[in-house]
Amino acid sequence: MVEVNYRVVVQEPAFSQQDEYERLRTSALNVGAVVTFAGTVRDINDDDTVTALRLEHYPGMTEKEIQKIIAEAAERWVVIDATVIHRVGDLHPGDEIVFAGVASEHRGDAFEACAFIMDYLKTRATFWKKESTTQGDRWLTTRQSDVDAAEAWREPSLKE
Amino acid sequence: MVEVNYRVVVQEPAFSQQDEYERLRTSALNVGAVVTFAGTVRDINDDDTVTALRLEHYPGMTEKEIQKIIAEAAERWVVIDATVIHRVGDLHPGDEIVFAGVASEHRGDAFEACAFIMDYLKTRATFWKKESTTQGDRWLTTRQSDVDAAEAWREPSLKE
Amino acid sequence: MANPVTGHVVAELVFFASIREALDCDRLTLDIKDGTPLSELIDVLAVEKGENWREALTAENVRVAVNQELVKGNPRVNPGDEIAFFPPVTGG
Amino acid sequence: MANPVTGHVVAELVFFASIREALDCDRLTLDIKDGTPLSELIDVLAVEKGENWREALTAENVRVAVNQELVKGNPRVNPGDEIAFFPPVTGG
Repeated sequence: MVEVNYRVVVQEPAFSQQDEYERLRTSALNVGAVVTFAGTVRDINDDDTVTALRLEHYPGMTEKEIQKIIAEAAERWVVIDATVIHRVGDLHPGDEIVFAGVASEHRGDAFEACAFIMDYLKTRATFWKKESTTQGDRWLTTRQSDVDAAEAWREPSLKE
Repeated sequence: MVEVNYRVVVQEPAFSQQDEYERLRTSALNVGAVVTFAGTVRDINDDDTVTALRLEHYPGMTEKEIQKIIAEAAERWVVIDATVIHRVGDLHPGDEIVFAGVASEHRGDAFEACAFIMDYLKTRATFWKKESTTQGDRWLTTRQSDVDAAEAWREPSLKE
Repeated sequence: MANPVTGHVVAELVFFASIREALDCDRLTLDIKDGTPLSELIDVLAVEKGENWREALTAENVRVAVNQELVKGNPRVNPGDEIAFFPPVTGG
Repeated sequence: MANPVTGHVVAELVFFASIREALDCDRLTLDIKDGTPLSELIDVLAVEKGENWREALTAENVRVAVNQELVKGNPRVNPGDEIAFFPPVTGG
């Protein structure tokens, strides 16, 4: 196993982009690149107007799965430090749901590791979303595009 | 040409990650993903200890080239808004050099467009770095890995 | 985990999202023997709780985790195990 | 751009990074005729400034931009043009 610093948090409150970015940037002197991803609640999904979103998760298993994903990223790319923060509870359009960030020596590793972490998080981390729309409430189902995105990392990438 | 909002700045002062992120996140209601990249001055380059970096650019042409890169990204991916801030003048190890950020509806577009913008910026935007190291001063030369990274975007990507 | 009444070590079952809602249950404990096949555990639940439990827990796409690790097929489970049932994940 | 002495419209030449340092010059103006080939402009500089200018401006990897657009080969340039010489870029 490659040693990697990480920070994994599941929480109700919003996160601070600045604080998370600063932690990654100053994680080590050899950090040359920090890539961050933030996902927000969109106001439209499958053509319906979303009014609210409730997120639940499997406490304990979620954190372990995300740690595994980060460890796998660190096996494949140079990862100096990585952060994942995922919110749970009641959220609304415009709210931030998830933060993922990777500090690396070079940008290629930071971009790929961060995208990989998000793609795997989507298909492996034990979160579930229930959406309130003007058409009623519904549990979201897996998107084939998310399954495909995670699957694509198994193939040798053109960029490796 | 696809319409795209953008913010391109070349400046001496540091940028605020939080401000730039917030501008992208709140750019439109359909923003679902914000990817940011920040590059920092590393303390080691080609095995020598870097003590300072001086960055110069071609005022006018630089901004135009970056705008062209953003426009090209917006032709290839859904880009709601994009920001590039590049610092010039005297910088030191740990300092931030460059910020790039993309707001999109979905994460795939945001990741790819942001990585593309950085790869093209590296090989097309008119900046030049002079490094002070414990071995003396030197103008940096183009890295083959940067040329290759930009070149790779010409190939059909597995992820498209 | 011990049953508070009998003092036996029991299995703990947890249910999430649409499965939790369908069963109107987020957590229960069950007395099982060492090495009970998962299918037998579900048989017990179907008898005790109703056939709708079998339907909900054996539907296509139901994920099962034992002690917070995903499992496939019909693994044997033991007293003390935490056994989770949930639909495909939709976070991020 | 007009020559402040003659009043003629002139070409403006700009030099960056290692080329600027090698020539010890960041900017100069030059009287040229309409449609002057770039190579002829460099001949003039070599005569006026020295052969080291030809070497610096025709070295491998020197990039040339006319009015802030990269050009290749031996384009014709005109009075009023901004002509830039620089090494491969190294930003980011």
